[in-house]
Amino acid sequence: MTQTTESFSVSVANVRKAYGTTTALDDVSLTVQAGEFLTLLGPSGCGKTTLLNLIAGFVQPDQGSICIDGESVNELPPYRRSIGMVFQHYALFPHMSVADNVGFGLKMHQVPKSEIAVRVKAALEMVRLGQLGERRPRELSGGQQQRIALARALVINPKVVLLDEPFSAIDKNLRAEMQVELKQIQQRLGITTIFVTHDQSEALSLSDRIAVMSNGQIEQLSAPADLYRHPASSFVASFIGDINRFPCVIKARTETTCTVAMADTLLTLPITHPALSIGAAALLFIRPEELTLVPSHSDAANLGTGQVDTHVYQGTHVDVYVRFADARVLRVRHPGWQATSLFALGQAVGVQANLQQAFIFPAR
Amino acid sequence: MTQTTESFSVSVANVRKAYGTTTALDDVSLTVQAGEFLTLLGPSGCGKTTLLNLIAGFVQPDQGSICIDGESVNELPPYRRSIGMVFQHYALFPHMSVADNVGFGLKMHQVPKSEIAVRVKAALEMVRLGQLGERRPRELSGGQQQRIALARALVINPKVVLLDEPFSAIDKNLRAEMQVELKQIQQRLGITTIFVTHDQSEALSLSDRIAVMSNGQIEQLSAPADLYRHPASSFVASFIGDINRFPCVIKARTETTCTVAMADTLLTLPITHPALSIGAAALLFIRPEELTLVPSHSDAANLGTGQVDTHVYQGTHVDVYVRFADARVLRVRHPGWQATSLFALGQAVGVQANLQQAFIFPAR
Amino acid sequence: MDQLLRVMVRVVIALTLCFVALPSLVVIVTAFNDKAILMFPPTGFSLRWFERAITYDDFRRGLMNGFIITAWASSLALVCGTLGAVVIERYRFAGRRWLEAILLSPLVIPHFTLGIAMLILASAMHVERTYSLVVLCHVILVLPFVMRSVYVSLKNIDPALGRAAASLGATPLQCFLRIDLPLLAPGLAGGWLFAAILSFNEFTATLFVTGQRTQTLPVAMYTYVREYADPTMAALSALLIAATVLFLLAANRWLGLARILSIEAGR
Amino acid sequence: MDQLLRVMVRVVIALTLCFVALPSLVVIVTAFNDKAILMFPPTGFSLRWFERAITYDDFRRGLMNGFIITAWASSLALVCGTLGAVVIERYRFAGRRWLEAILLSPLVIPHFTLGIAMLILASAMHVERTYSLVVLCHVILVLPFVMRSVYVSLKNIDPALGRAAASLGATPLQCFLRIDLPLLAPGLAGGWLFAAILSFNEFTATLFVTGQRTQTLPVAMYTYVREYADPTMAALSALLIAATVLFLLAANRWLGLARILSIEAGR
Repeated sequence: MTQTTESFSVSVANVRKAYGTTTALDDVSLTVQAGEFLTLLGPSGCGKTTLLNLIAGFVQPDQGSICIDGESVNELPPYRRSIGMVFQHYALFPHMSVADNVGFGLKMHQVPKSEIAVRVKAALEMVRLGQLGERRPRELSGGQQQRIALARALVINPKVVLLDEPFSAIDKNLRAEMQVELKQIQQRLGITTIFVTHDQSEALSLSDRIAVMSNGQIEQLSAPADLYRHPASSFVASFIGDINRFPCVIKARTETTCTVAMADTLLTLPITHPALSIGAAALLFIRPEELTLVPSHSDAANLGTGQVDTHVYQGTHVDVYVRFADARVLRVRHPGWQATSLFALGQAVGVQANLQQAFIFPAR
Repeated sequence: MTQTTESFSVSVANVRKAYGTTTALDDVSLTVQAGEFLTLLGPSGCGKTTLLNLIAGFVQPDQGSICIDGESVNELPPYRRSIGMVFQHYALFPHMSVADNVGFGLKMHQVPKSEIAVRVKAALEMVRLGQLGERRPRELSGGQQQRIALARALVINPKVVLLDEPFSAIDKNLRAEMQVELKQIQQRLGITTIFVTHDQSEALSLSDRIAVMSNGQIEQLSAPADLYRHPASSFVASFIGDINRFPCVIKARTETTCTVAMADTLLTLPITHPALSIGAAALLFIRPEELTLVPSHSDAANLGTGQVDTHVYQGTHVDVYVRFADARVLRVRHPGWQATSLFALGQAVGVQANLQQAFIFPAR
Repeated sequence: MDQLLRVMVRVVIALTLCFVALPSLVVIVTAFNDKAILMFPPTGFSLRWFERAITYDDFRRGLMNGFIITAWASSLALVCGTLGAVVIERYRFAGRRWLEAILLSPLVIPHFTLGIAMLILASAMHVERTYSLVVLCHVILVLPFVMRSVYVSLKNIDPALGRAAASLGATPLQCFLRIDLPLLAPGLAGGWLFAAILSFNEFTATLFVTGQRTQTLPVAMYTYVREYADPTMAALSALLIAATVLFLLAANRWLGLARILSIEAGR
Repeated sequence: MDQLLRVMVRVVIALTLCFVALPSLVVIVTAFNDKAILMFPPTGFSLRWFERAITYDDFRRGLMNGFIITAWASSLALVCGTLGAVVIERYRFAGRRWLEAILLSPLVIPHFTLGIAMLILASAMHVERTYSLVVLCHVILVLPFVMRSVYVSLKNIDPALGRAAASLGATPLQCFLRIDLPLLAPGLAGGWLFAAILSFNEFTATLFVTGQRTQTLPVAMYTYVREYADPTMAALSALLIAATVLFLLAANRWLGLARILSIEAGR
């Protein structure tokens, strides 16, 4: 056992945790490589924060083991685990200056005063707030506070840094900038990072790998592009990115493809899940950017014909919602801004799908 | 005066409001047409919520007049203004059932009991929650509560419905669905709507027109596509959509084009602001999707050559950050997922800009 | 080090608990003594002091007086305290802080002083030591506690609710009656209850403003204790403690203890 | 209709204000009377009752006793109340609600009963009427008020701060000393101050547990009032009111009135 875990920075093995009768984590195992940026992604209540708190030591597992740098930390309290932690609402100490906040961890680790001053200065410069050391946290903006919190967590050179939805309280227009900054610092320091979020676009943009969680279990653990292009379950397909979802029935299948009936249309597409048998109900997923609007009753309209219901303009593209006779609504992405005039509300249009990029999963 | 205001559903003329020494609204005028969906968009503290509260009657203007359906409402208290209002945190009455919440306004307007029951039922069915009438608000999810709040505001047939960041407390994954639903109901009822948000993507997708506000003033009032494609000021360009921004200097200009120097590059592009004189400092804006990565030192690289600094994967596209020798960082949008492998970190690449879609404004 | 601290904390808490609970226990145990002396531990068992406590005339009259005065005082304090809390919480005006300070001042003015002042006032206005005098005195004393309870409940009402009601056509009065009042109800009930307990038990100021006819239970008990030293006092105290505990247990089910004692800390 | 209501509200508030403020004013005015009688309105002006109040030996001794007892009682209550509040707020354990209920019980147990109980206990343990007895009694009485104040302050400390400190290597003790304690300080000061005022003014229970040597100012005042009916009492009360007001005004600058009287409603 020790051999396998030693090569990983953090390893979680068969961890269970229940609160009363609610299972928060159900036999979760996970390994994080040294220097990796791993994200725990899922809706609220999926267990991602519990898992983070278990690694930090704020919560004790009912079962299973947690190792950091190859050593079991099950018996260690949080203050002996050598972790850096960043919280959603910053959790800066309001009665201390920014410099004292950043230096707090060093003081606790009995670093000499002169060295503290040097390291605090370097940490503040790393987050580009070198001139704010004397301020109080409450005088700073949310983005600045979170950068201070990051500096405070990193200055003690932790073995792993844990971030609990650090950007969710920050103004949306500043968030993208903070994300890029975090990623650059993380890459420069090469520090193992575990990041918790419920925001899939944040997870996609930052992570080396993403663990998608649901109901206390890990549904899929993959690199972002794999998750987006090859979701392993209908939950992952629904949760990551925008997607259309339709019930259908399997009519025929070969080794690699299957034919499904959706309303009165027959479609043949690649198989994306092993458990698909003929006659079974299934769910077909296809992303808006894999759909194209074509003239109504065109031969290319392999998904059929409907009426334009709504336009949703987004700057770089327009999402056109097309309503079919059977009340199904499809979201089709059209780049640029012209779709609002090209396809008027109420107009009949055909929808063509790139079925090579469709996903099919058994209906649960 | 009456003639001009009568044709508008809501008209705000020369309104000022100060809190102590802070100016919340500085000579704001605005007209909303009947059936229009108008959004007040801006960062926090820009005055958008104050303006909404002035129209609702919760705040009194220091100066200026407000008309609803051609009649001045300056002297009317909120409960005589015939407005429907939806709040950020739902503001459902916790001690009443859902049906009593929706029926409250009808009761206040002395509608007969039998009619209340019919209209409450219809309103709940409009927001697809017909079966929840007997529940208490706290038993419902955030999305359901906000749909109830919408039904409650609309059931009294107000002259105008005001929405104060109604989706900002709702889970991100549900928000898109709620937005489409709101827009469809609004279009079906043809009701005049004023919507406040700080989320530019929400504003773009829902509005007929958007008033971008900053420091108590309206910076630009246009249709979403105009705002995105023809921003009137550097504030609007920065606030709406993702954009790259660089300082530059005007070297030459004609009637329709100007030539600017940015670092050691000379660029010629269309004029987008009247006040650009030769020798003046200016700001050049260009959107990531108008930039293309080309081989380094290619002739097409009209913005020059830099190194790949970071990839930000977003499912439908990758944003590649390119760092130039002078520390400028450019964000280039590359569709699909392949950019992460096509342009490795540290690799030298050229950047080509579609200068027809660049904006230039005087540096303030 | 940490371990030592943990043990010390436990010891201090255990000692505190002992000392807080001890007096009530001592009184209850003493009440069952069979000798006509206040002595702990008791030397025998008897219920006769309970019998005497229940049948003694002054106590019966004091109990009735106490109920009357308490009911009036708490109810009047509830009305005044609610108005005060609503005005202070909802409106911003010059002198708001002064209004608050004056309404809260009975918390820090000695009951003693209040009693004497009421006495002087009554004699200046040639008023007899009637119920109204006692009620007035108690209203002043319990007002801050009612105000605090209502104030906390008010803070917990989302101000957007009032705006929502107004946008739906409710006048300020309708808004208060249909939205605020129902939502305040538990806070009002808790405030009333706490005020009632305080008023019923008040002794210092009451001593000055009650006459023979209007004396409340604590005053009657004081008079008794100056004449007799038998465990009747203990028996009566035990009965009062039992009644209070039962009362609070019942109220706790409906309102929550934190709300009654106004110790809840906002949302 | 709404207009009428507005007027009524104003009248009730004005009346309430009058009645709350009146007693203190009456006492102060009465103190300046020149006749040796407690009478309102006064018939002449004199400062001699103030002189007597300041020079009367029993009052001087009572004041000193009061300071000693108050200082000890508030400080001990602060330690016990802080521990109690921390344990109740931070840890979830069986019996937590019971611990809370017992620590808060002095709010509803009559001071009268407590005084008698302490008396019985003291005689059972053959303890004299010493300072410790009075201090113990006062600790029990003011404990709930200190607890409330600390409890509210604790609720306002973000629990993430403790976790942040732990992740940075702080042991629970370091965390308490360096994070919790500095953030609690204003709440502790407010709780101590309020407890001190209550303890200093306490009369009912103190009456039973003090002897001639240990009597506090209110007890000395009671003894005086039973012998003399001159305005010395009023003069002393006026001085106490003035001292309290000055004290609170000073404290208000540092802590805020709401915090001292523990009426703030969370964040």
